[in-house]
Amino acid sequence: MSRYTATTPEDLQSMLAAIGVSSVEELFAAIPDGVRLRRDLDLPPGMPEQDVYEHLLSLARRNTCAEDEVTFLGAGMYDHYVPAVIDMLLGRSEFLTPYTPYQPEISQGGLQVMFEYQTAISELTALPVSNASVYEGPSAVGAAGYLAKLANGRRRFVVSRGLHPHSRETLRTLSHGYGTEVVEVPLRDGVTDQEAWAAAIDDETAAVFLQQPNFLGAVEDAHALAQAAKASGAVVVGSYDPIPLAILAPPGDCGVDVAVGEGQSLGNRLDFGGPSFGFFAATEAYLRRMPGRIAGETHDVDGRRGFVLTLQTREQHIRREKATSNICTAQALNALAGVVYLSWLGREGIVELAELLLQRTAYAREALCAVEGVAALHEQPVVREFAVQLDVGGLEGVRRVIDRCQDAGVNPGYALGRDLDEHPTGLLVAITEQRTREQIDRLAGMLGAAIAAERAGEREEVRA
Amino acid sequence: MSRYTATTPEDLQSMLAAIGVSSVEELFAAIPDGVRLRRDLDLPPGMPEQDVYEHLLSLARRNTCAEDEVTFLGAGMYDHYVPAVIDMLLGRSEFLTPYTPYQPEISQGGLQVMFEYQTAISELTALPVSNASVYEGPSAVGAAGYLAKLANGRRRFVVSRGLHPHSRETLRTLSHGYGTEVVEVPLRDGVTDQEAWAAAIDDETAAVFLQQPNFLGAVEDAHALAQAAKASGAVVVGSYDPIPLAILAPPGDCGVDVAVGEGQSLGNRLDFGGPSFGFFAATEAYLRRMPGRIAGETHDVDGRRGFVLTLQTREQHIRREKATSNICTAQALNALAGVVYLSWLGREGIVELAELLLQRTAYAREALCAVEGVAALHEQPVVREFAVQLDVGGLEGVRRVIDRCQDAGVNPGYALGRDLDEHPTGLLVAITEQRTREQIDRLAGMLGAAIAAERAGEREEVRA
Amino acid sequence: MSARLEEIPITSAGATPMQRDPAVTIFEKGAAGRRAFHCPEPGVPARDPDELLPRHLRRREPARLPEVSEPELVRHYVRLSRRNFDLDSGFYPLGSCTMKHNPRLHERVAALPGHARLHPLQDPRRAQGALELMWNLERALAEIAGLPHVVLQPSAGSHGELAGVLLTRAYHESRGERRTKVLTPDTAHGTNPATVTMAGYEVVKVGTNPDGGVDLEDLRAHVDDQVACLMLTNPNTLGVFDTNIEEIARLVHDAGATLYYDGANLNAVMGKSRPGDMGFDIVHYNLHKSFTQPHGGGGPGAGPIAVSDRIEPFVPHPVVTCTQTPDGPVFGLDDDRPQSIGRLRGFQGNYGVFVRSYAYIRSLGAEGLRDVSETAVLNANYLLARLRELVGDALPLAFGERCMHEFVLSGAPMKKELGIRTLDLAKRLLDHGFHPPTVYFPLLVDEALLIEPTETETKETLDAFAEAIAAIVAEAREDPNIALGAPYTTPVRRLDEAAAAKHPVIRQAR
Amino acid sequence: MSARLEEIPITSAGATPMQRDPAVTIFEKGAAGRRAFHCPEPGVPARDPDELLPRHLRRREPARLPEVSEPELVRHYVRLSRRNFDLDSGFYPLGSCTMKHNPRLHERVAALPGHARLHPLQDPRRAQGALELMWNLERALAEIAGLPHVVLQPSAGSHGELAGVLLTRAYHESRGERRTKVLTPDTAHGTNPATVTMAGYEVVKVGTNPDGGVDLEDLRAHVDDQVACLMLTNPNTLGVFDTNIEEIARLVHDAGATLYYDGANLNAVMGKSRPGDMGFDIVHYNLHKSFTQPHGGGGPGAGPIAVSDRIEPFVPHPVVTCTQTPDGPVFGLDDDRPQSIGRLRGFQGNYGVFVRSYAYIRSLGAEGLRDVSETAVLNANYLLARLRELVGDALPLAFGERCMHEFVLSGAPMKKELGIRTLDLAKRLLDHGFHPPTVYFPLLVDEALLIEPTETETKETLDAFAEAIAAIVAEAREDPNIALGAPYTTPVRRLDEAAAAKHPVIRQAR
Ligand SMILES: Cc1ncc(COP(=O)(O)O)c(C=O)c1O
Ligand SMILES: Cc1ncc(COP(=O)(O)O)c(C=O)c1O
Repeated sequence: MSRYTATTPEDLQSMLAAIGVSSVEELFAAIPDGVRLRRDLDLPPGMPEQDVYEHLLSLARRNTCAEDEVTFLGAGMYDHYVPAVIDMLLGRSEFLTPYTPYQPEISQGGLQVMFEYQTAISELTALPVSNASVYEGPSAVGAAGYLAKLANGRRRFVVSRGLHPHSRETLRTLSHGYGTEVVEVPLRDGVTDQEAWAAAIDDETAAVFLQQPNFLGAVEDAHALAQAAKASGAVVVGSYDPIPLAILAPPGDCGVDVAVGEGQSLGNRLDFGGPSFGFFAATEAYLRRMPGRIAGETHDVDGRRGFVLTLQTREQHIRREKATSNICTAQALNALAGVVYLSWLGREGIVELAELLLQRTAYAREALCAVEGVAALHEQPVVREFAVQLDVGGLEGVRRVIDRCQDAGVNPGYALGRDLDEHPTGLLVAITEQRTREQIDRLAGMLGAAIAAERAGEREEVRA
Repeated sequence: MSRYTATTPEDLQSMLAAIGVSSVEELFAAIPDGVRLRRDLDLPPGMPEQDVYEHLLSLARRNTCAEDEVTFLGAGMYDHYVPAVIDMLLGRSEFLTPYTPYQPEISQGGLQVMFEYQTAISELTALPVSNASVYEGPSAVGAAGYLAKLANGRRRFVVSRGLHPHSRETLRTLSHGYGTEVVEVPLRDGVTDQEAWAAAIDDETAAVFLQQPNFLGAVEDAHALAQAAKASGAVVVGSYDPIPLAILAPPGDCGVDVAVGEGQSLGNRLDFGGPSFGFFAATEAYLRRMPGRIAGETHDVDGRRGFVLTLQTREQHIRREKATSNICTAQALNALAGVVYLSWLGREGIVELAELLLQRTAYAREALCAVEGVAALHEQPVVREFAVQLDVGGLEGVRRVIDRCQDAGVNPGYALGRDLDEHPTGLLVAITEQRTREQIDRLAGMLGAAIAAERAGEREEVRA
Repeated sequence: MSARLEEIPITSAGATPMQRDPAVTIFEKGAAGRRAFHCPEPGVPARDPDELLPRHLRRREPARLPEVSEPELVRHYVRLSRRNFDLDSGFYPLGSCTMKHNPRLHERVAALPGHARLHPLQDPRRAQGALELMWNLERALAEIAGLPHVVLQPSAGSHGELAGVLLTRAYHESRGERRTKVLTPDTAHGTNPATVTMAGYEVVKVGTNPDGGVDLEDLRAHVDDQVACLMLTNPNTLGVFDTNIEEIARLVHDAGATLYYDGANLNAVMGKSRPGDMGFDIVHYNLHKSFTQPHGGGGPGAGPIAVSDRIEPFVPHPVVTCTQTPDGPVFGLDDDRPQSIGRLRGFQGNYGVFVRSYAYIRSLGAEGLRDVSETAVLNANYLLARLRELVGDALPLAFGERCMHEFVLSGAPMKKELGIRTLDLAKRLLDHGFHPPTVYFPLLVDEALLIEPTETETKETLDAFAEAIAAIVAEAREDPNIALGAPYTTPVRRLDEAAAAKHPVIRQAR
Repeated sequence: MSARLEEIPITSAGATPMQRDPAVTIFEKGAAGRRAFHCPEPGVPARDPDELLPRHLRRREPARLPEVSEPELVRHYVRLSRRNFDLDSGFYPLGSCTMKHNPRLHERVAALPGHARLHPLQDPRRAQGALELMWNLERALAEIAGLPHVVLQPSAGSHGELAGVLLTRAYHESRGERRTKVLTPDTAHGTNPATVTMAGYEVVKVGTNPDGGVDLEDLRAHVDDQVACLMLTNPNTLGVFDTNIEEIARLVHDAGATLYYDGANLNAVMGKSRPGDMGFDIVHYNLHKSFTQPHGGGGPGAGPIAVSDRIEPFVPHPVVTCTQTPDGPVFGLDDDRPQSIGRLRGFQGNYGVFVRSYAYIRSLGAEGLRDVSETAVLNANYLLARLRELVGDALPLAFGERCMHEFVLSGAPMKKELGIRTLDLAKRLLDHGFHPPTVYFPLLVDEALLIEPTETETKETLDAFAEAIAAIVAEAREDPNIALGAPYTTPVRRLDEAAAAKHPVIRQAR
């Protein structure tokens, strides 16, 4: 017996007898000698629960988390407050432990959650079709690409550089597999260059990809970008941040065909990057090309309303090599957190939240740009995140400035230079409802001091 | 609508109409003007969930808890590891939110838990009768006194000074109400002075009270103490620490009539002193004199096994002024933690745990007594806690020594002088399975250094 | 019988589903040698156990605790939990118990290590957060009750009552008086008289007038210099606010007695009226009622008390202190209280409960708390109105015209005309997925139904409940046997309580 | 129909109780203006919203999200949860899914703020604990699989498969080869062929031999220089360990192709045999199967991959690095991987899943993991033996004599002789309180039942399940209609899946 097994010596004897063998070893006889492991695995010995807890606690303590510093770090995942009801509901065995609902009669809870989730995403995106979740944001962009590739068989993707670097790269990785090429369209004044965009699109364009708000926090004119692609027959894919979507023109109203995005900010923890979920919504036209699970409403033999996994002929377990995707296990529990969070915010609440972010972000942008050595990176409208440049030479200078601030307990944001050569001194600053005015003012003060110190340091070097 | 209410303006109008009033104010018409509050309560304004969380987190951070220091503090509550299954089970709405099970048909879960809990306590104490919990340890001692008072109507309690100071004091407080006097029997060599004990007991003695292990951590000869009282017809009450009970002669085998105790160490958090639970077990003779809820087995109209609250004619809601106690709401959820913890430890596990404490405590006692300036306070057998004296003049010196150690991250234990004038320089040191040899060695080292520093300090003063 | 279940109409609420398989206890599961716990190594030089603990002090036979694996343990208790109805399953209008929503935020903050893993004997200088929380909670509760001093120590309402009566005793004794009696109305909760006896006083009952308040004549007849205290609940257990409260206070005080406020019904008057302003000397709160500590199936709770200046010297210790210093307030625990009645329990009380109720008060603030009481009273009166309209004849209101946060119906006419008792109505409600109201309390109402909806319920829920009651009454007119045989959908059906009491089986046989 | 429920025999296990009231969605509840969320004040000088966000970029109509109070929200989802069967309710022998006990310790440690509130872009120097955890997990997984390099990034098994096939492509391309085909046995899980297509390869099926292993002849016939890879599960989805694995590896490698290990069935061989030693080049793990990440009703999971040296240059980045320094190891993230296939997703993968699986491996250690596989195989063979004994004729084992951690029965005889199909048996099992096995997979077995008990179940549970199956078979001999009409005790009964697909209703109508 180890930690979670229960075979007593008596059990073992009667079980071996029933099987008709004299030892457990015999049950492994099928494994050829040549591939049998004749030693113990080289692993640390097992530990009692209390020691495992202590060990994991000590590891946790060696991380600086959002409770240990005032963080303005975003760039794809955001430190929103996760309401306590979510912990309680996700902790319930009935939601936490079941497998994918293959037996609908005893899985109506999970199936109805999917149905409600699909409805919420459909409302948010103003698109009629949503699946029950995909892995996360960037891979959802890749999945949208595969949908387009299967839909029109064309060979090129046109991608705005406003997309999150991880999304662009994931798309490249997958494209290399299913055989499409990727061309990128640069930004101008912080938003996708509309001329370059239009010029890049032709009848070989399988899909175009924009992000809203884009990686620099700027609100794109999604409608204009979508329309520019319409004529070509390319699939218009938009990657959205769901919370700003509460006040931004939704994809469905802009001519976007497929809307995807990272769902973390909807009631999911940061978790160092996962698990969260990706949402995937589309127009009616792509209903039967959707990847992943979709719950549908139906009735039972007694006429009672019920829910099932539907349109499964799209899926790998039925369609195998002809499936619209290979996805099987997705992110159901995280999607549950998403729909609970959206219901918790409610129809009015989500708008209030987004308007709150709009106001505080504007305040923060102004406060930071008033700091000596800080300048706006673009003037576009922003909702929850904005980009500035720091007058500190280059990426290394930015890193040192960030470091100084973190040593003082404030994480000022993300160094854009880590991904974008065109913005070596860029800093991306994110605001959530947990970042107060007082914290923003503190950031401004610290940033000023850190930049001054950095420049002083530079001058030193110059002299030396 | 405030945080948890749901009355929309439309609801309000139709509800007022149905009632036949024009305003909510009218519904309070019965309250005389002279006693109406015509202003807002003077309280801080309400806060959103995230701000309440932040506030409570900031308060929590201003406490030094068992995760922030290596603590040897015990003296009634102990830093045992609480297994994760307990959080999960106690967090389930089905256990967390119901009231006392007044409707047995829909409360079988809670009632069976009580029945299982009673069985576990009965096993641990070797007494046939257990109730479903009382508030906590010291008040359980007081409740035992009331049982004795009602049982034999005598007027005096004989109490060993080995009882926890809080127990002795609670007993005095309640005795003053129901009209009994309390005489205390001193300890000798760390355990109850058997001669003084025997001498104090007579036919006016309603009950005698001992604690096992006693407040100094010493194992009493409970059997001898109980027998000494038998002839007098006094009720023998023992207050037990449940974990050492795994290896100590149980009350039922020693002639103890009523066994009570603090249940915190059975799967309950420290919680700065509560909520935990008190257990209350007795011989068959006192079945109908027990305080509090008792679950009993029975069957339903279809012959199915079921459980109900039973022997309720003892209780306040039936018997009112003639009730055996006034207790109503007790500690059901904490008792659930108790029975889950005991089941988690299991028949063999609890013995292993107690033997582990026995060994580590012996090691710690030896290690500390080897430190310059530290001496054993008594030589009696100990299981999980022991007392030493520090050669530092007095209580204030001990406090300063403790303070020095805490500044260095180790809480060496409890200053006995806080409660016991006879032991001004006593220190009570508790061991749990979470205190490792390495931590014990660290304590020994620190204690030595702190005592040395304290004495140096004293010398300074003398000189000055 | 349950075969009939499907033919028996259930409202759309639907019964809450529960495990219906035979009850098997944890002691009947598992197998010898199974375990969930894996013990750490001692890691110290092994000593002879018998040398450390002599045989004569040792246990001879191990306690026969369960032997189960962790998966067995989890399944057993998860399945058991499914045999409970709970507040998150549906409506729970259990009168006098204030079954309001339990916010999960409170569980989250109470679980923070800084609160949950704080040792009660930690040096106060290293527990400033906890003491500040207690101090703030005391201040807030004092303001709510309108009395200057609060002590949080008591563990529940009845514990608070005991503290209160012992304080009364200490107060009188300090003035050289030895009074012998305590007055309690016949509407009083059982804990009141039980407490009085425990505190060494004689209980004297006071009658109730036709409006449901204290019978002033009867009160005048009984209040004399032997009376130490009058214990009152206001609004009382009929849901009636005593309009004579000022007169009552005068009578009691003129007799030199104290006036005690049983705070179980505070949910009706928060921010609307304060016991202190009504003239009460001592108040207890039920944090597990008005301030939403989850009930846990029978606790934990907390019963803090508030007192007037003249009672303050006697309060239980330790008392939380707050000293202003140049660098902010410093909090402490004061044990040096010469006149104190002493301790009622160990340590500082049920701190984990304080954390939850404090979080609640900080979430709601003054406005929120007033809204709580206004909505509680609105919901109760709305439900009363709906029931009057639907079943007014079978289940009339016992006293008065309206109610505060709860109300009492009498099932007497129903019993007489339809042949089903309040108990049958309650059991039939189980099949409709509702928790029944409190039944057969208060005692002075024949076939009483005490209904308290609380403020956190929606109008839809109140309507559904009223319609369920109406459906049951209508059903009984057709065929009373259905209610008499109820419930049908529960894990077990009506249980033989007499048998349980006659031949008590209160532990698993070995 | 369900009226008959009570006359229909149910085993003592009893059906798990569930809400049986009509389904109402959260969008159909609540009322305009209700809410749980209370928004903080902006607390900054208010600016004109339209100036900050011009009208033409703005949403015209708010999304129609639910409008419910917190109590309504909680009750809705708590009641919904009661419409799910789960692992803590009872036995869940869903073949290929390894539904083993989910220790709650893992939820506790994953929720520690230092893990749960750590931002993925935190400076690695300030995330040393997380990176050390990932490093340690990689090392442990590498040892378990017997391959030197592990990357944790993929989000699930199928994602790991995609990584693996893309790695195969990168590997061949690096050697100037453009192969076009990938071989998958007909026992393969659907994700295998689907992955192959997604990665731009053509799927070629390989047959199965009478023992349930790969048909070597067929393999020889298909493996040529156009074959990039053979994807294999071993033991495969029949629960059969392929005794020819060494020969298979030789054939594949001789053809210059890679050998891919679908790790879904790793639970059978931990500490007993290692894919790396079998000759596999690339392995994926299902942390949500073998390493007990709870399934969450369909995720989250994680599908780390292990690779051999020749594949290592191409692995997805970032890669966790460990540098020894005077003051201990320092961990980092390496993005500078010129030959890498790139990213498969954002950030570093499902870290929260890593925490749980790491806690699991540290709890069990080498001995514990071996015990896991030994007990999983023991339980499977015991259940197989019991079923053989009780219903061997109606439900024969599809291949071989014994099994590894799972086994496949064929319902063909039962269908022929008793007139009930595997589906009916599965539905009838619901009334007995068991989750049915995986049905109609693998495809090559007629009326397949794929049964995986896992190591965390007790003998008693296996016996009860075997007896339930026997009872159903016996019942069907008497009256097949009972099974054909099942289930009876569930919130809904058999659902019309055809109607759902024909006229899809996949969101709440407005
Ligand atoms: C009116 C009244 N008084 C006192 C009490 C006793 O409170 P507790 O159960 O907290 O001891 C109750 C609880 O039911 C009550 O309703
Ligand atoms: C044999 C096999 N391979 C692959 C998979 C796919 O794994 P996942 O669901 O994690 O994508 C599964 C899961 O059911 C499986 O059983």
